[in-house]
Amino acid sequence: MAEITLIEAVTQALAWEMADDDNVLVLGEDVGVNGGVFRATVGLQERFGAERVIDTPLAESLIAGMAIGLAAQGLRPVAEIQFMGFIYSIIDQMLSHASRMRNRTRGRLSCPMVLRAPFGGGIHAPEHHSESTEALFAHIPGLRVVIPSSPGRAYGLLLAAMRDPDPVVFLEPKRIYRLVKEEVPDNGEALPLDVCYTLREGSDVTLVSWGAMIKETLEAADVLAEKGISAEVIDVATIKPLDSATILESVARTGRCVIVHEAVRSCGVGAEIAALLACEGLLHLMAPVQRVAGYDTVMPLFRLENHYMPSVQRVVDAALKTLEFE
Amino acid sequence: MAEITLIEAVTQALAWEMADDDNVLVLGEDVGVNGGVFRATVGLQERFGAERVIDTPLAESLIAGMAIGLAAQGLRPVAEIQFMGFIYSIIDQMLSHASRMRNRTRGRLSCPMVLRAPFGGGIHAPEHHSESTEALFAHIPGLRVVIPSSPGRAYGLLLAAMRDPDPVVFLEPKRIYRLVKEEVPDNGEALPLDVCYTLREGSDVTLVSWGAMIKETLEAADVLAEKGISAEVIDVATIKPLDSATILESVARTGRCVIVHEAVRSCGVGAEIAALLACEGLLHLMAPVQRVAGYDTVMPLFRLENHYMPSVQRVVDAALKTLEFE
Amino acid sequence: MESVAQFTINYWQFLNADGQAVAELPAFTQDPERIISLYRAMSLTRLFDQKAIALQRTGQLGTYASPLGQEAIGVAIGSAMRPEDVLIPAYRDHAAQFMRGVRMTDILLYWGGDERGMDHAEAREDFPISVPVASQCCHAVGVAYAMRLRKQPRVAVCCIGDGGTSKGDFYESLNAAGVWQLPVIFVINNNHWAISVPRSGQSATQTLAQKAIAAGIHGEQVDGNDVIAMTARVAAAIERAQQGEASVIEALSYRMGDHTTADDASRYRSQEELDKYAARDPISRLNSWMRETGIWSEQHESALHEALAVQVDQAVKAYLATEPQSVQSMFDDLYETLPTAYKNQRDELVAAQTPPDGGTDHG
Amino acid sequence: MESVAQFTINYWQFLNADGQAVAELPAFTQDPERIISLYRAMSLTRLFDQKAIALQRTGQLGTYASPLGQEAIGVAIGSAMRPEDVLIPAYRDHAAQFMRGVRMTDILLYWGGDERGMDHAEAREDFPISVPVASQCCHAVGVAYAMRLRKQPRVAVCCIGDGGTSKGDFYESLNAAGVWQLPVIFVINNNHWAISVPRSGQSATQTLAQKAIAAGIHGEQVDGNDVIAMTARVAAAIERAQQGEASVIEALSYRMGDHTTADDASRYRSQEELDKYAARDPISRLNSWMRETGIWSEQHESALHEALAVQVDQAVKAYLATEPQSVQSMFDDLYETLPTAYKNQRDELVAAQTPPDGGTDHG
Ligand SMILES: Cc1ncc(C[n+]2csc(CCOP(=O)(O)OP(=O)(O)O)c2C)c(N)n1
Ligand SMILES: Cc1ncc(C[n+]2csc(CCOP(=O)(O)OP(=O)(O)O)c2C)c(N)n1
Ligand SMILES: [Mg+2]
Ligand SMILES: [Mg+2]
Repeated sequence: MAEITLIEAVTQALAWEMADDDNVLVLGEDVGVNGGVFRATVGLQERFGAERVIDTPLAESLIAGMAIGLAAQGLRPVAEIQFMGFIYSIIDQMLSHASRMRNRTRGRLSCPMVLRAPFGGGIHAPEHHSESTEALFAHIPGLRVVIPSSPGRAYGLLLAAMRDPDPVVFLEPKRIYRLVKEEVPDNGEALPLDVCYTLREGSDVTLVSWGAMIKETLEAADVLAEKGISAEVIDVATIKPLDSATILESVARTGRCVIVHEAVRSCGVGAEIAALLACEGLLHLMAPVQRVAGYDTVMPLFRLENHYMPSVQRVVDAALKTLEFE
Repeated sequence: MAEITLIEAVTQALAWEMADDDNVLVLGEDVGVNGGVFRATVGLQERFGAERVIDTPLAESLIAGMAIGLAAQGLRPVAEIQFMGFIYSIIDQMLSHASRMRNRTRGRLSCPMVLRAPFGGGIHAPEHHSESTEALFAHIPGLRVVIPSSPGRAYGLLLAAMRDPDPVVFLEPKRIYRLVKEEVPDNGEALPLDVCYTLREGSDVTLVSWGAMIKETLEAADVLAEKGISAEVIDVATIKPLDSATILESVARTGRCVIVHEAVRSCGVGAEIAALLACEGLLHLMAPVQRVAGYDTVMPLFRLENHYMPSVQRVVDAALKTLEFE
Repeated sequence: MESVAQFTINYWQFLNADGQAVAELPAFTQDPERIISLYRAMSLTRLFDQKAIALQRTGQLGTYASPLGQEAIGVAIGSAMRPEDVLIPAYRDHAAQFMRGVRMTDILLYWGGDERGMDHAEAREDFPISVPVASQCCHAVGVAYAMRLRKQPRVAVCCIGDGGTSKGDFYESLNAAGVWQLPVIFVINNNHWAISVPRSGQSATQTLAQKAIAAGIHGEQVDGNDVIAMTARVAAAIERAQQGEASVIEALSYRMGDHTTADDASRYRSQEELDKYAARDPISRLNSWMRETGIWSEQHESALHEALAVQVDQAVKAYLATEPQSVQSMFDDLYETLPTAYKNQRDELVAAQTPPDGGTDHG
Repeated sequence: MESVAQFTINYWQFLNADGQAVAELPAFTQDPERIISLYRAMSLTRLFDQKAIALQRTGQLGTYASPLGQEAIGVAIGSAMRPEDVLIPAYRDHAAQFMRGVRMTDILLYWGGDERGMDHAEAREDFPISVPVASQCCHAVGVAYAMRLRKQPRVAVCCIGDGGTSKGDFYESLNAAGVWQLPVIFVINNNHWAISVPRSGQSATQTLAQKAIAAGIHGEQVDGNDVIAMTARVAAAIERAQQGEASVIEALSYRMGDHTTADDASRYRSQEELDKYAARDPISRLNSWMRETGIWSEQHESALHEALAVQVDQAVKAYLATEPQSVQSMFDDLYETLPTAYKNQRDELVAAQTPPDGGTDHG
């Protein structure tokens, strides 16, 4: 079995599900002939036809709203927003309709749609192509927000998202689209949503992250290990709803927590996790929680983006800081 | 001097500033002849003309985007979104442009606009008219987000917002639009932005809130006082940027904190405040932080809305809980 | 310079304001049953409307949007649609919803603050009321796309107001309907006002029908107070839709009431304007024609009104007698299965309703 | 049924693809200086474009959007606008920006990942490049409203692509421009592609100019590769704008290059199509006409190219020699005054760049 990248795992999951379930459709800008600007949908239109792999006009609100209509008719639309920088005009459709269709009709209609979008910085992309604004969706009741951090989890979580009876925002960390390869059996096996994945066990400090930052976080754990510090690494994976049990259980053991995310610090998802610790894990905490996050400013154009994004060094420093407390 | 309500204080501030500065414009749906669906702009069109008090077509993205264009030309637009439930289609304009015009042009252009919108539940309004989604804006770098909780602060903070050189989202708690009256001298004196207002001093527990929930929070402080518990009440007022010093200083004294907001709990602004305590105030905390917030579900239609919104009882219970810890 | 494209917008009317036929009437008008059913539906809507407003005024209903004077539009839509079609309504379209089988009680529940009004037993695939103006247009595109994909001879009918035509969602949807040649119809209720903003404040266009030209789809103007014209033209649009031609129908009408019960239209419009449009009322117009053609009499009228009054009263009673939802209902349809993360909150909510015996009193 | 509104869309061309006049030429064509300046500007844009692509290919520039084959549009816009007007560009409009006084170095800085490219010393009121498609149209409405309010004889010119016409913001803006009769012009660069989506995938309309009909404003189609037609028609639109008539100009052109340097257009379009449009090139077309009329020769051409090469080289040198911004620059223009809340972060950022002496080594 060949090893594949995260983006290939996305394609593989889409293809599996489209082959398995006629109700699955893909729609978005340039997803058809072009196979997506990142090639996530490459080959799908050839294989499943232009009626099921739909190039839409350039209109994001339409894409999301149309997906809601398709889903209400029992289809399983997987809509792509080309970059997270262009996702904001769909918040209205997601918040006012997709997330609450089931609730407001008391179950008569529902909205089993997936909304995919690449996000995050670090690829020297143009302006508006590098932000991480997952927190906006994590605040909307009725949604799920899922972020993979490896090819295997991209495959398994995307399958789960497509089979979920409720709307899922599936955010793909584009910096690691092609960074690592791993064997991902194309067996149609989904991974569970709504749970964190503990990627590395440890006893001294808990590092919590998701998406592309898992890379830096794991590297920081390596650096810490060299110093004799045992770091547990948790990939949150589903940032809404949050699996607080896994995080609390870990911090109960380590007493220390560093939260790492690319998004702006203020009101990021890291705030919710730190709040969880302040509200439900306080008695476990042996040191102040540390947030290593994007700064509270506009993501700079690419010349400075590396200075903006959390580095391994910053994660290590934060972990060491939590360990200063006895 | 007559006593006025919060909504009258908004009108008074708008009128003062329009009289004082020809560059101030008001625009939005039904703000002209009708004076706004809540009467916030009543009398302004008569006094300042239809060119400065502009009834727009029904198009929110246009309203925000147009304000950006007006502001770039040196005007001071005050745009109204009729209800927060219809604000989502402007997030793109606010996030992609308003908040970063100064930053991306390195100061060449700027965006001194105010975006006003009524928000919050409790007035038995129709669907989509009762949500509190201030957290979405609090996550956007480059914005200010300001929420008054009394007629006096509505007047002073709105004046400050209109004079601020950067974009301000000014959210008005409509449940208390007409609830209390107070004397508000029409003297054009602004109140400072970016600072919390300590409404009541106390030594046993810190209650932090903003907007309409200040009412329940103050009432809860009264109930606690009857029990011999001295609660400090902080009105955050500017939720972005956050005045963490005032909150930390208070919790340093009380050791206990209850955060109260109407918005959905997960990833609400309360999370940021709890995170602040977990990260920078941990050593002061004598008890877990409590969040009394809207539940993580869709704001129900009005028959159930009172069950959804934080009650005085819930605030009191939460405060008592923090006091169980010695 | 050469002319490369030409367009025309047509206007349709069969009965003028006085109820006189101004063109050859469509075949269905030969069937008194059909005509009477349209008349009955309009009358029912109006009676319901009076009742709803009365309920609101007496604190038994929340804010409510009246379709007074615009009953012909919804009735025509509902009458022309087949059961298998899908209605995507806004908030002033209960005339159409009633025709689709939605109970009056459901509409009262909705405006009475109870989500169960959107869980109607009939028309299960129809969309619930949409409050965010124009957002529903995008849903209609999705519904129509699903129909086309499955090669079903069905159509989606989407309702919107004159104000709604200014929103991007409206245009994005029309445009997409054109690109994919979808079986969808957008009916604009041009009632001349969007709250306090007059039609002229929304768009400089001569007609709203011409918005269709920007999408390459069919657009036409119809007298929205002529239920015969409306029924005929919606039916024609349904035909076209099945051939892959989407339509915009601008129904010219007038909002005779306030925007909602929370509004006071006297603040921004004149009695003269009201009087002018009152003379074009859809119900009295059809009544005149029916009497003229001999299929209707004073006796019919009073019998009808008695029957309708009973129907409306029963609906109101059923509404008022509806047991409230449990508080936890607000969590029960949030997801198909409530995630573990939120179970605590549901429990807290339930607990908050039933103070434990001997619980502390914080009064 | 009666026809209540009629519309026509006209098409303008002065020079055909071979550079032959097909209509009486506008007066400004009598002035060789003016013509040569248009020619020079188009040639400069093309040379710059080649250089920018080369810089990108060699890792000295980020992703870059080429205006190859569409130079006439921007040059005409820039040439027809007066200094006091305001340009609201998208990301493929540097031809227009150059004409407005923006330096080539600034455009390179922008695509090179440096915000200072948007802080150009000239055209200070012009908007920076807009990447979120169509969002800039709303800004143009605001700018034009400000001009009208202040009774200034200025106009706002907004650039957008064919794909951009599908976005709600485009339509909301046109519609508002109609309502308020604003001095604003929307120039659509219909280069037939929006990344991989062809013009036909965006809209079923015969023309994009007819989008104006939905807003009640003027719309027309122009040969966008005929710089004479474009200049004349933008100038005419500026005239109209000052009388309160907003316009849409659909400039028919073709995107000869990839969408950006990150794209590979061969994946989705044919060489035949490229060849067909190559024959309509705006620069060689004007060159033919200039030679025909005797104001241009081989010598002129090579002298021009030498001069332009020097100019472009200087710009590139200046770009490459630009000192990087300080890291803290990312905070310095966030607000007029950085709020206390964020000062720590700015300090942290600065500290992270300068590891203290003897600092721990975590490698
Ligand atoms: C997107 C959005 N903006 C604002 C509102 C508030 N609002 C409710 S109805 C309305 C006017 C709608 O006018 P129109 O489309 O003509 O429909 P009508 O009410 O006349 O039937 C407005 C502004 C809303 N519901 N949705
Ligand atoms: C709102 C938005 N959605 C998607 C994108 C990604 N994107 C960048 S350019 C482009 C195509 C634009 O096509 P067109 O408007 O024809 O302009 P052109 O690039 O051909 O000049 C797309 C989809 C974007 N920048 N903005
Ligand atoms: Mg209306
Ligand atoms: Mg294009």
